[in-house]
Amino acid sequence: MLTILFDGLAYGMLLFVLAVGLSVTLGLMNFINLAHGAFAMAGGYVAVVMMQRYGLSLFWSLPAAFVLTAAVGALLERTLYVRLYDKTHLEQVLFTIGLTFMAMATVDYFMGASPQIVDVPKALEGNFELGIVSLNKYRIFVIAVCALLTIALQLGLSKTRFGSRLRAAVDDSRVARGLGIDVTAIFALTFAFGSGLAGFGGALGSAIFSIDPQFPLKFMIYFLIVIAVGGTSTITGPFLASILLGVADVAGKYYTPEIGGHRIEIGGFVIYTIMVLVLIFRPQGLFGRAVGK
Amino acid sequence: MTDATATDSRSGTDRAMIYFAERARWRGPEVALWIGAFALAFLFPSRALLFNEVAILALFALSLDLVLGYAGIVSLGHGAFFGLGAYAAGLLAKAGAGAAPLSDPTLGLLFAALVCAAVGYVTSFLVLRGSDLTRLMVTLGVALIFQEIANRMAWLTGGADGLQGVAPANILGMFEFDLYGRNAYLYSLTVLMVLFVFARKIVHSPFGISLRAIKGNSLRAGAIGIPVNRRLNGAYTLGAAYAGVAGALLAQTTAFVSLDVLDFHRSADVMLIVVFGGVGTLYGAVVGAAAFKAMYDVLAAATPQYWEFWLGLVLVLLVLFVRGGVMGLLGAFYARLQRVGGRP
Amino acid sequence: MTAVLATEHLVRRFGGLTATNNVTFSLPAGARHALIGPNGAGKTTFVNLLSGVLAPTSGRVFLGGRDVTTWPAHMRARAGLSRTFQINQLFAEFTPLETIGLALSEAHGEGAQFWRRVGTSRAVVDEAVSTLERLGLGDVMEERVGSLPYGKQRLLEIAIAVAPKPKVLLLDEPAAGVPEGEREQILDIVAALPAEMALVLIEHDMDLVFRFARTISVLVGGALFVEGTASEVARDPRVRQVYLGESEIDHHIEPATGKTA
Amino acid sequence: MFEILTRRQALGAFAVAACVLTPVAVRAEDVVKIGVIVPMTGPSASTGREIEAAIKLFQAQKGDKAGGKKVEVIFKDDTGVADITKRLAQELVVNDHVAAIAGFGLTPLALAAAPIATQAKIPEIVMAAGTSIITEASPFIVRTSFTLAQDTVPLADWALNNGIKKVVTLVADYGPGIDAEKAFVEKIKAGGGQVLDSLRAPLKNPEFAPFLQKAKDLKPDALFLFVPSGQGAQLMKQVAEREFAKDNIKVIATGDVTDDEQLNGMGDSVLGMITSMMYSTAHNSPENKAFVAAFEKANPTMRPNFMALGGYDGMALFYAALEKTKGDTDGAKLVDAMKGMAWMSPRGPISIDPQTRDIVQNVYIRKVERRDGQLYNIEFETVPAVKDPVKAAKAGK
Repeated sequence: MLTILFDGLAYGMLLFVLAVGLSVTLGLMNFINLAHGAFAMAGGYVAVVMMQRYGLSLFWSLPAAFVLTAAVGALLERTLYVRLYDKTHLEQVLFTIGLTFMAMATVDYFMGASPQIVDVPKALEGNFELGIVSLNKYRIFVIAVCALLTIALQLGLSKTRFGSRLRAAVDDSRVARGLGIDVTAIFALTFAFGSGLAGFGGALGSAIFSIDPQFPLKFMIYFLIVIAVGGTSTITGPFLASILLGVADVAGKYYTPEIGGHRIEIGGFVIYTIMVLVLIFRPQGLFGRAVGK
Repeated sequence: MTDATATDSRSGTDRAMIYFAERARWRGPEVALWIGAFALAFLFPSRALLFNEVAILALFALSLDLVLGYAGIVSLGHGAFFGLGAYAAGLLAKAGAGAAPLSDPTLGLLFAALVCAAVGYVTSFLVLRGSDLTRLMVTLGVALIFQEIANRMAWLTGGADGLQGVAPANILGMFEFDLYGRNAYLYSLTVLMVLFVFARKIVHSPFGISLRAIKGNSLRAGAIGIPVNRRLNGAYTLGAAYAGVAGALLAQTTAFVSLDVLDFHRSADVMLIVVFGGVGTLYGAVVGAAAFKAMYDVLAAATPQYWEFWLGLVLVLLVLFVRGGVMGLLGAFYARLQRVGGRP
Repeated sequence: MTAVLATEHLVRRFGGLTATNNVTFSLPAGARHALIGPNGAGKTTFVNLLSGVLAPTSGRVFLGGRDVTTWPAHMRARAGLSRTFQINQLFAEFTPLETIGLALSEAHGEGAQFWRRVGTSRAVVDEAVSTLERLGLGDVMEERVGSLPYGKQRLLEIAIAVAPKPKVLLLDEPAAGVPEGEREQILDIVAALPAEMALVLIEHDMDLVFRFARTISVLVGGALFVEGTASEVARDPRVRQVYLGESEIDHHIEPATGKTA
Repeated sequence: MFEILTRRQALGAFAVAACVLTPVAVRAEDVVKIGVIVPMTGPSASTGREIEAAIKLFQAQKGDKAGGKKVEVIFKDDTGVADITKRLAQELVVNDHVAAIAGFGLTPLALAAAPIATQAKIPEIVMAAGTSIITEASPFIVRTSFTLAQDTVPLADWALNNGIKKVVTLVADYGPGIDAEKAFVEKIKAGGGQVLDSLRAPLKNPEFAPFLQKAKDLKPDALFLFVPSGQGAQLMKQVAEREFAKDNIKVIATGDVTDDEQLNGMGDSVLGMITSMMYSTAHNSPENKAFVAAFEKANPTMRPNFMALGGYDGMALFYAALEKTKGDTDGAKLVDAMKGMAWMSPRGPISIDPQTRDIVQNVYIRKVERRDGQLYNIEFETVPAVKDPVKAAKAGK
């Protein structure tokens, strides 16, 4: 039981690192970036290439995945995304789905369609046995890294000058502009950082779940759920939503009701239903603040 | 009021009457398009199966255009109704075991339309409020739930293995679904045309105009007495029924239903088609579906493994450079032709 | 005589802010009433509560003697309450003819008809055309609304509200943003509205208010501050203080020429 | 049906003359076409690529002549979507006049095409899909891959013989998975074993951890796994994390999980894993050594797996049938020729069961070992000539 909670926590933490960039950019620029998962996939493949082809350790791959995907994110933001901000949500959706398709086919071309998986570093193999609970070392690592990142993010947002500007811009970008805050630059930086985090998460996750060209589509739905439930006005919301989703997903698979003589896994069903209900009754998210008008 | 203004007003009314009639008039290219579509069955009999898919896709896209292009509801889960319609028609045909009355294709269409309309009506309440993003996720969520249900109800739907034994009877009791697919195409095309004409009638009706008004400005629409929610309920229900018929056509003409009918890619593809063709134009759905399938056919033949890349590129370029999709381009071209023609 | 429009202890809060504070108000048929107040007095919120765009936190709204507090905007519109918006709320992709035709078909209860082409009823088209011509929009009725000059759009904003012949018409700064030369036209149109139609004008322009209104309410901080005939309000020292103290009157005679919208 | 067709053709006679049908009809005298429909894009893309590579290899080795005819292969990508499979099958029949359709990466795809085979009376050679019922969907279906039950039952026997009494099963929740679960559970129960729980993971699922934890908590002697080959790497990663060996739980699986093509990417954690399957790249026979060498030479980045074998043997079967009918492409005759056909494949001796048209083949129990720096499924037990147990049980009733 505790092991399940622990697994769910690790899964949820990872989901948060993967999704937080999307949540912030959505809140900041009201921009729907369905290609966010492609950045996560890119990070995953960076890890795969570095570890499988060049034999480097995961510890090197993680920062590399962050830097590379952040760079790609910055480049795309400046060249392509910037033209999309004044377009409708529909156009943004189509554009980013288009980008996702391109990314998937490109990865397929260079890396092949089969799922890739990387080895956990030797130091992190195996489990800690704590009485009845056995905790996987790599998952502990994942939780620790993600927790550190979350704390760093939270501090960065609340304590730094950039953070306060970012918060102001998320609250009301028009007013922020009026106050002389360079929202465009803040957005570019945030976008790059968010993409980098997704890449980092992808690399971190590549040792738990496999990475394949279908990854962006598979995870897009999870990202959207995180945002739907967590809202976009804070990072605490998506954080709690990710943990909730991680635990619910894992628990939903562990506790399977028996329907018609078969154990039937209804985790997905429950999660999607919760998402729809939250969206209907609390469109700003379960943990989001109600934004006046 | 003086007599003079009364006379003016009358001539103004005449002008206005002509104006309204002109807006809804059938134009030459439209008629040509439909005649051409039927002629295709005889000109290229070897491609009838592909044409059949185009016709079904066009109807599916048409259903989304009603929801997205007219009522302004952004849906990333419209495939839910397509799939529901496919299963409804498929199960009915299966129950009839290939014999009328239950396996009658027309009855199957009606049944699928009714089921989808009912479910569409109920779910329409979920998309009344909220931003584009909320609607997008709600529709996506509903579609995912549908897929989960179909997957879990394997005893009814066949689960991941697909629904076996779908055996529609002959069309109108006369025409068999032949191996060449020509009857299937003519059947699907006829259904598409009938429903298209009906949709065209609707968009030029007070109801249709009020939908566009809601899409344009729902605040003002409410202020002039348009019951916004009820109209959206209606439009979504109608779109659901149309999508259901499209799904039913697929189930009947392929005699098979797989879980794939509920897959996310159906919803994404159809949205892409509508935007590619031109939102809120009706014909955009037809043109978009044809262009999409043609593109797929050419690209998949050239680079079977990586055609997705080119599809993505087309999407990206479309959003960046083309407003209003293919119909927008055609409209601009047509307008230029007229200007050039009218200049001397 | 019963009021065509009335409120009882109407309250609306946004979070900690009380935008409408316990307003009890009543409007007789054929009224020519102005609602004035300094910026942020809650005038627009009040109009939104009357027209059903917002729901009140507490209190009630009556239309023609019926309690319409829970009614959505479209039902109030059908019951004879019409309004214009401070910022134009138009259908940019429509033509004025379509716009008014739509408003009329809804007013006639034909809006849900999907089997009939729009513009087949000569009576409705005739009514739409004469409304447009009366408001000086006859020459542009087949043009795209979004491409019309601002003054014409402002006229259309009024035309939509007037076309269904409402019992009560709320005009939210009808002349806002209209160039000086075209303001007279709007005033004339307002002046020519049928006498039995009850009008509420929300305005900053004191000149306009005193030319038009027979009665005036002053809203301050969301609450009714002063009510009375135009001359009573004009003489009321408290009103002068509110306005002069914040130099609102001077300030607000100006922006008519500015481009607020 | 033919009446309608002729009437319509008469109506559009001028149109038909203009289309490409006529030249094809002329050439059809000396060319035999076979349409291969496989997913080459989407989640099951690797299936299609293995089959394509194997078929190309077969033609490169054996030439393109059989029964005095030139054999032309047409590849089509159905992206793993059933209605596209069906349309492609139909077009291949109608436009290309293929003598047989083949391929089919997944069960629903094979089933979608079945009515076409029946209607057109041409063989449908199933090269990959593994649910038992497929061959029953049409009398024209012949299978050269395997059925899940076929692979599973020998493994259950092995488990019973090796002191495994209590098991938990975890399979992907779709046709083949349910087949595997059923076959394994029935065999274990019949052998006096105990099934503690049968878990089914959704086919689309990025996380196995909770199922594995559940299985671990039940403390069985062994955990039986089946997932389609694409998910094997991910599953095994998470299996390794749970450290079943510490609790003395054996992890056994069908060979899909340790798919040869992906085995190397799974790392040392799968070493020693016991699986059962009808083919391993490491199968020790001269036929297989030659096959693997040629395959890897032609496709340097790939390793042939059971999918490739399904494609390779499917072509071998088609060639042999054509030889037997002396070039007659009548579908019924081809299927008749295929029934009872037996030959030596790189996977070992195989034959087509004349009653069920399903494949009869050896199933091997294998263990993952490292050889020459690479991971392989090394066979250590052979169960000869296994028929599909599901259909065998039906026939027995």
